[in-house]
Amino acid sequence: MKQSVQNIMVIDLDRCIGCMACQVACKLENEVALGADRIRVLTIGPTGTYPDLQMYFLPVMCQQCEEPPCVAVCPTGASYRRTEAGDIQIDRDICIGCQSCYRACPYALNIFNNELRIMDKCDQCAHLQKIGEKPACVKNCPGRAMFFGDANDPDSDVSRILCETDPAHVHTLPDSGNRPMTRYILRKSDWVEIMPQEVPEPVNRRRQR
Amino acid sequence: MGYRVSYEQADRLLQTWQKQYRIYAPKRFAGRGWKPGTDMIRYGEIQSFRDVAYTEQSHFSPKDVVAPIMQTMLSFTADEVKVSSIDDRGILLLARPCDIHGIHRLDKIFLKNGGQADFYYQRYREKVKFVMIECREGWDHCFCVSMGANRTDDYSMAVRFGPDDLLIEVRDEDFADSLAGLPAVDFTPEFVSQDKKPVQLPVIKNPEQLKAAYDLPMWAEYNDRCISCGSCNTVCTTCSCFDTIDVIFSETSRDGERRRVWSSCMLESFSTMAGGHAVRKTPGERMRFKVLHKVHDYRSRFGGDEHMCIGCGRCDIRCPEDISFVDAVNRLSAAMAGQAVVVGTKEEI
Amino acid sequence: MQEQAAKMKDMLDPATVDDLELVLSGPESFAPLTESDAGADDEVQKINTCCRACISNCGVIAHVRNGRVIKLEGNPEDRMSKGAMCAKGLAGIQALYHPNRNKYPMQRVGERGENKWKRISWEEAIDIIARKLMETREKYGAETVFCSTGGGGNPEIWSIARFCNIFGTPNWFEPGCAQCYLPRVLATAMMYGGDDSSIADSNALEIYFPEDTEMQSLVLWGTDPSYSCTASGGAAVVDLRAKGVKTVVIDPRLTPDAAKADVWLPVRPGSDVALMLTWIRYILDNRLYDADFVLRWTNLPYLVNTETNMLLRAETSNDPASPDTFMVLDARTGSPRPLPYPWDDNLDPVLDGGCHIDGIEYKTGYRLLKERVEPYTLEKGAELCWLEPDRIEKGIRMFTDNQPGGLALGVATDQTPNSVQAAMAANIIDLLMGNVERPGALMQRFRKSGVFDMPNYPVPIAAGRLPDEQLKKRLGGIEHKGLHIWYAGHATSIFDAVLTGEPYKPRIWIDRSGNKMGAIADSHKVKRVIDELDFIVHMYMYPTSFSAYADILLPTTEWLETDMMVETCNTLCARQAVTHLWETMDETEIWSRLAKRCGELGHEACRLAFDAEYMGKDLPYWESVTELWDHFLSRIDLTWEQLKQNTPYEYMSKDEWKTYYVYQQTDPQTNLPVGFNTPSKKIELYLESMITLGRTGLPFSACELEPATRDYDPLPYFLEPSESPLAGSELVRSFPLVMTNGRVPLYHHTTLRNVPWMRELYPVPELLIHPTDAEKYAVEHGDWVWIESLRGKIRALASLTQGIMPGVVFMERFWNPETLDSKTRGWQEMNVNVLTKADAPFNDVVGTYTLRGILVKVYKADGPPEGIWQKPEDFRVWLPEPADPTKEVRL
Amino acid sequence: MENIMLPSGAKIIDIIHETTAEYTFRVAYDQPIRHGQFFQLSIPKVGEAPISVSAKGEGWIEFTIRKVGRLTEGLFGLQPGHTIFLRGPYGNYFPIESFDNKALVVIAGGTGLAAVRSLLRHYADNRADIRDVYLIAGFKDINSVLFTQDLQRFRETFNTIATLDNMTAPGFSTGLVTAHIPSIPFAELGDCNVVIVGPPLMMRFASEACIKNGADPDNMWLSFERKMSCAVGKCGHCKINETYVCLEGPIFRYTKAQELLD
Repeated sequence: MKQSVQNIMVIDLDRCIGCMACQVACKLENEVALGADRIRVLTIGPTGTYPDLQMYFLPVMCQQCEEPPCVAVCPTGASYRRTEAGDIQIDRDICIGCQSCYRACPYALNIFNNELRIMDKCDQCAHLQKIGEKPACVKNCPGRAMFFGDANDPDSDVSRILCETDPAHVHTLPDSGNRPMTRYILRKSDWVEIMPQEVPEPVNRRRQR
Repeated sequence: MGYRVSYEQADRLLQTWQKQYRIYAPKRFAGRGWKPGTDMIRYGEIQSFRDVAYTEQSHFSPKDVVAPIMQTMLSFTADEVKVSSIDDRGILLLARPCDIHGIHRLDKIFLKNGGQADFYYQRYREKVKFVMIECREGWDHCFCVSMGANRTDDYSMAVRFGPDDLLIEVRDEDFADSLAGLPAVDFTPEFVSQDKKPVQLPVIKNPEQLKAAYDLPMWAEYNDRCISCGSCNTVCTTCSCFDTIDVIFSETSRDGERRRVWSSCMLESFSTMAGGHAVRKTPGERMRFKVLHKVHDYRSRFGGDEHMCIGCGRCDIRCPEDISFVDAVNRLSAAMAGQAVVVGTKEEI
Repeated sequence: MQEQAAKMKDMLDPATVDDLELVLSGPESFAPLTESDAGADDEVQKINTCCRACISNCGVIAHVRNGRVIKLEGNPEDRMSKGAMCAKGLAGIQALYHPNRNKYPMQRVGERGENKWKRISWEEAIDIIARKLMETREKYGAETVFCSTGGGGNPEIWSIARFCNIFGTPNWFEPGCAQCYLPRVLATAMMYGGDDSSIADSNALEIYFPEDTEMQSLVLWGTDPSYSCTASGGAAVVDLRAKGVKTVVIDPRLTPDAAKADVWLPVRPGSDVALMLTWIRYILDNRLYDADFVLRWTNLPYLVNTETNMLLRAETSNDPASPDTFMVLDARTGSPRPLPYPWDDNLDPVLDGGCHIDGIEYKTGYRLLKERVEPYTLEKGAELCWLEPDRIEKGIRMFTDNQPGGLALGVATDQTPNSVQAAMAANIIDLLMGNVERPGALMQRFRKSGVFDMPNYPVPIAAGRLPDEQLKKRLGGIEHKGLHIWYAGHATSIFDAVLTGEPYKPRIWIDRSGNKMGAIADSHKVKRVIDELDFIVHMYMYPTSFSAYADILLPTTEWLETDMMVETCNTLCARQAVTHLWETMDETEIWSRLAKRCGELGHEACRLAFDAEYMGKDLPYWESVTELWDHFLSRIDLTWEQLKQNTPYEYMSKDEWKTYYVYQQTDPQTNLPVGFNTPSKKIELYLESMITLGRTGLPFSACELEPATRDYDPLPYFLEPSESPLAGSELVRSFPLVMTNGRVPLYHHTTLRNVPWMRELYPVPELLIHPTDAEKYAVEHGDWVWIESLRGKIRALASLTQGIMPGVVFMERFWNPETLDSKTRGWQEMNVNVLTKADAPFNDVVGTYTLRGILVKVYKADGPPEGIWQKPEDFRVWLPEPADPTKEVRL
Repeated sequence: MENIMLPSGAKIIDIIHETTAEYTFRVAYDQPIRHGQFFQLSIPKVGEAPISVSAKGEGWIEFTIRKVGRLTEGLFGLQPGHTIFLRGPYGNYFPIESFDNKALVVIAGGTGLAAVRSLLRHYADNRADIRDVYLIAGFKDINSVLFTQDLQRFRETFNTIATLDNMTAPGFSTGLVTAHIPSIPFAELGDCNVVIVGPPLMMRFASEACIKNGADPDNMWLSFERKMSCAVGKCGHCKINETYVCLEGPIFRYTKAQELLD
């Protein structure tokens, strides 16, 4: 039986060089306003003690959860799962910008669009999917670290890379029952548990610590 | 006068009516539910009576037909400002009795309060004719009888949906002609006559009692449970609050709009002023504000018997944290019954 | 054209609300809204072009609708960037439509530095400049006019050199040059004669073909491709790592490439050459080098006269196709013997040896090198470089155990007076391993299209047009003769001449590109120079701190408005104008117009520069850039129009182009291997030609020059930074931290600080400081701090991180366009070059001053500098204008 | 059908920088308004908000605005000659008929002074209409002092105490407004009216202090500030119990205000 489509992102963190081009490509493609980002590149680390250090970069965007808290709380039904793609979308015509989804998201990855006064988030460039293109961040990624496709299709890019990768090296953001769908591959460094309360930092500035 | 009408015949009527009306009814939106794999039923324009989701209560009320979730008030281009306009056609609104009552409650606010009618509501409302969806049983969670919202005669037509055909009662001359010639039957709609779980309404007769209601410890219990998402307000037929916002279409756009969008008194930002001061800071305070508005303040302001709440019970079903408005009202009533004795004022039910 | 007063202030006024004027000029009553006729979307054209947000030239597809660029995306056909763009390139639209671009030629009104302007026509502007040039030439000599260029934003570097040569001034400079790339170009040209290994300068082309490279290891020394050339080199290194190529990163900062490296060697800024000499000693001691290659293809077996430091020649050749014949010590006979090029199987040359001939001691180049590196044991290297011996050894072994490989040297070592020696030493490391022209090596001579005279810069510079007597007046040109490879003057010498009048006083400064207040060391000194000058011209896309002090501003084109040829691997690409705004002009054309006007005003050489017959291969000046590109492209039977239509254009197949072992090819004239492009046709690890260069200026100078005070050293030596943190330094007591600087992936040189998308991501420079140092100087994460050197002080936001060497602080170079109209002109708040050192010691060969490895102190500040912007919303006023029509301005 | 939400344009005549964060906008307007009323003021594409009238004159009114929030940020980018949009006036007003010829005590905190400035200017212009005015105007510090010229005039015309919360400066007292309420001779003022405007806590403590000192709660008036989207009783934001501040307020008799429970 053919499985339904479940579009997801897989990000190979060993290939991510923290260049933030995905953030800018996303802004250009989706007209995301200043001060807001649908995708953010976090710097994880350096951890360890000089000079034995680890550091990697973690692009975070809507994790397209299987049990999406943003959908569960949306007071107008504007947040919804697209059955045909398995992703979470926001219907701009009925979003009232109340930010309930922002508060519900364990990673605070829904953002407020200050111009339209409604919520906004990564929609995996649904408009580009329609014309057969990948999301802008995936398409542009200089490190070729980002993969997008149908997790239920064994021939998709994402299925292939997940298949090739030792499951011990495949991670997700912390799951508090929301079941995030984005997969992160990290082979060389230790996956430092990213606590939900650390991800939301709404400051865009990259800062090493 | 009643008619038995097949769905095919009904849809031909629909097509006729569509020349003059846009026809709204609860529709099923597959996969759009709040939980994975569930559907949502909300109001939308229908093209066939088969589109009407009549076997369940709609998750949203019909209020967004007359007070849309988002509507443009003014539109601004680089050098022009214009008032928005809406479709000329009338509106046929298929609604259950409680919801028709609910729209009457909205009328109070939008058309009467402050002595002036609101243009943006009125332009929809004056086009509306109701087609009452007969509601004989209600659901386990609703309490329209307690709120006096179980019966209405404000409708142009009433309809009983069956699996194969519809029974239609016509009360409005305008629609009589189109039905004439169809098989006549004896049909008058029935109404819910008893709530499965009746609701006790609180007695608050004076400022002292109101103060006592405010000071009840029960409100603080909601601080931990309520997540201030505002969903109870948005599914409510009678919640009418809105924000006025100005938007531009993109950061570098010269075009924009002044919009009216639903607001919710349960949101933290509802009473927050520029500068950050909020009047009601906790979920408990906001719950108290909402509950008292629904079962006290509204009646105090407009007089008469009717409370704002129409007993549709949607808020209880919707709450993602399973907070029950009905429980809150019952607890308030019980506490006030106790309080009434304590403060020694006249008791009245 | 009517004069119209325009104040820079008006252009920069940070109105709080976008479009307020337009909104508020609207009608005061309301009409009912009618259905808006949105209309069908106009067709979107997709045009292939090339980026120039940095120097990488990545392929771009520009989406253009109604003449307006609406989207940029990477061109997957690009051989190096493969469809990706970096943040800087993607910001191109915000740069192009920046509301504060220079739109029209402007003339200063009021006092210099007051930043008040009036609009003038191009004719007027060119006329004013040309008259001033002619007047100054008449009174003081052409050499008192100096020009400067830079790599910041859409550089068109060589038009300036051509103009100077024709006008007759030997004095132009680049803030980079001796401080950026030239040391590497020079050393590699002299030692090898092929391309250097700079990834950021689009060389090291081997790395772009991970599918078939044999590379096993890559050393990234003072370079971080993921920051400096993200979409091309950065991505290529990602591919190599994924393939299993081992990487060693030498950098005091834990850059992304350092974090992902197999070995990270955080080196003390300014001590790189000590570490390189340590590597060389280790490689020699442990015989890790490619002995056969070193013997047969380098000049290390050749005997050197220890008194003259010159090689011992058996025969001097007069035929350019044949090299001189050098002497080696033959092991079989134990005597010096001539080694005919390329080799004599009858001889067994000794690598490490010496002998006396006629009482003069001769040693092999190898022995001299060995003696030179003798002090640099692992322990000594560790002590000088603030590393652990084990860690150094691990780094060396990671490279030597995984061969073939390559050492990519970055800009870091170019920024200290030890610059040329670093390039020489780095080359020695790689060449000792035999990493040249073999598969997996970075130093290569892959084929070229042949359309360019200068790599990637098609403008013919007409070097021969500068009269010898003028060339001899080149400031700094005697002491630092390496500069002649780029026909350039020495910035500090020019500035000192302005300030002292010795040997003569330069009076006019014409600058193109960037913000010289942010790009040249010791910014306060630059300001003192400005105050002495008669006339200043700035041509750039935006007003900068520098333009505030200018007399004439000329608006130049952004890369999306520019036509230029680019060679990328085996393709030629067109950077083509996809739109044109206001009265901006391509620089290639500006200089031509300036020369023309000077000719009209009586400058004979300028007049003749338009005479095709007279100019010959130097080409006459052009009316349009198309003329010029057509000329060059005709070499491969293409026109500019054809290239634009077919970009990228594959001029030969990849296999044909990727030519390994060029030196082994047979020279049809001699039937011998062509060898390397050096005087000896061998790799010259003992760089005798340094001595010749220092004494004569040859082969780079057009005529023989007086010798420099001291000979240049043919072998690399370590020079401890003059502001040393090592024991015994007095200065370190008051300035205890070593400062270095470098890149973040959002800015190139002094560009893009006015682009909202970049600034919201990195609004102010952060000072990376190790927590132990932070504690010592009472600084917390997120504090505003002062950083002070002997030359000045600036502020930055402290960022505590383990990822910086203790005792070292790092800061990105920065300036603040938002305070351009304040007293600081934007360059005094957070500009690292307020701190850096422009005076001696210089690198002897090329005159490099000290940008990295200066001493500073850090202490807490009360807050940020006044008027700077930090919040994303602050940058709203710099968002593109919503509907600027694209105008084809007839000039 | 009348569109009661429709604003009309009004030209900015002058902008006075009261402090770095508070500007006064003088706007052309020639319809009658009463002291204490407010307008819905807007800039298209930026937003709309209720702002009280801080002064009125021949052909103009003034609004004094603090730079907080999206709309007011927008207002601060304006210049004289620009148009802003108004609808109103809305709300009730001070019952000056019942103030006339009696003593009046005005206690204002911070920007609250803007809401009573028009009333105070009225009595400064018509000094004979009022028996006596006692004004206590409190500011955070010297940098937040508003209406310097008016304040000088009030000092000359009324019994005025201008006080800074936590700072000494020439011509100013120090301390919160409540600290100065005991100096008002309520006992001698007879049938006096008290007007209190300012932040919620300040109003509460000042009211209590006045009552303690002998003010009659029935003759005390407070001006409320609430979030509003419509100002005509539709949007619901300013509702307190059955009362709508936009309709029945913003000025409430103290005894009524006491019953309003948020």
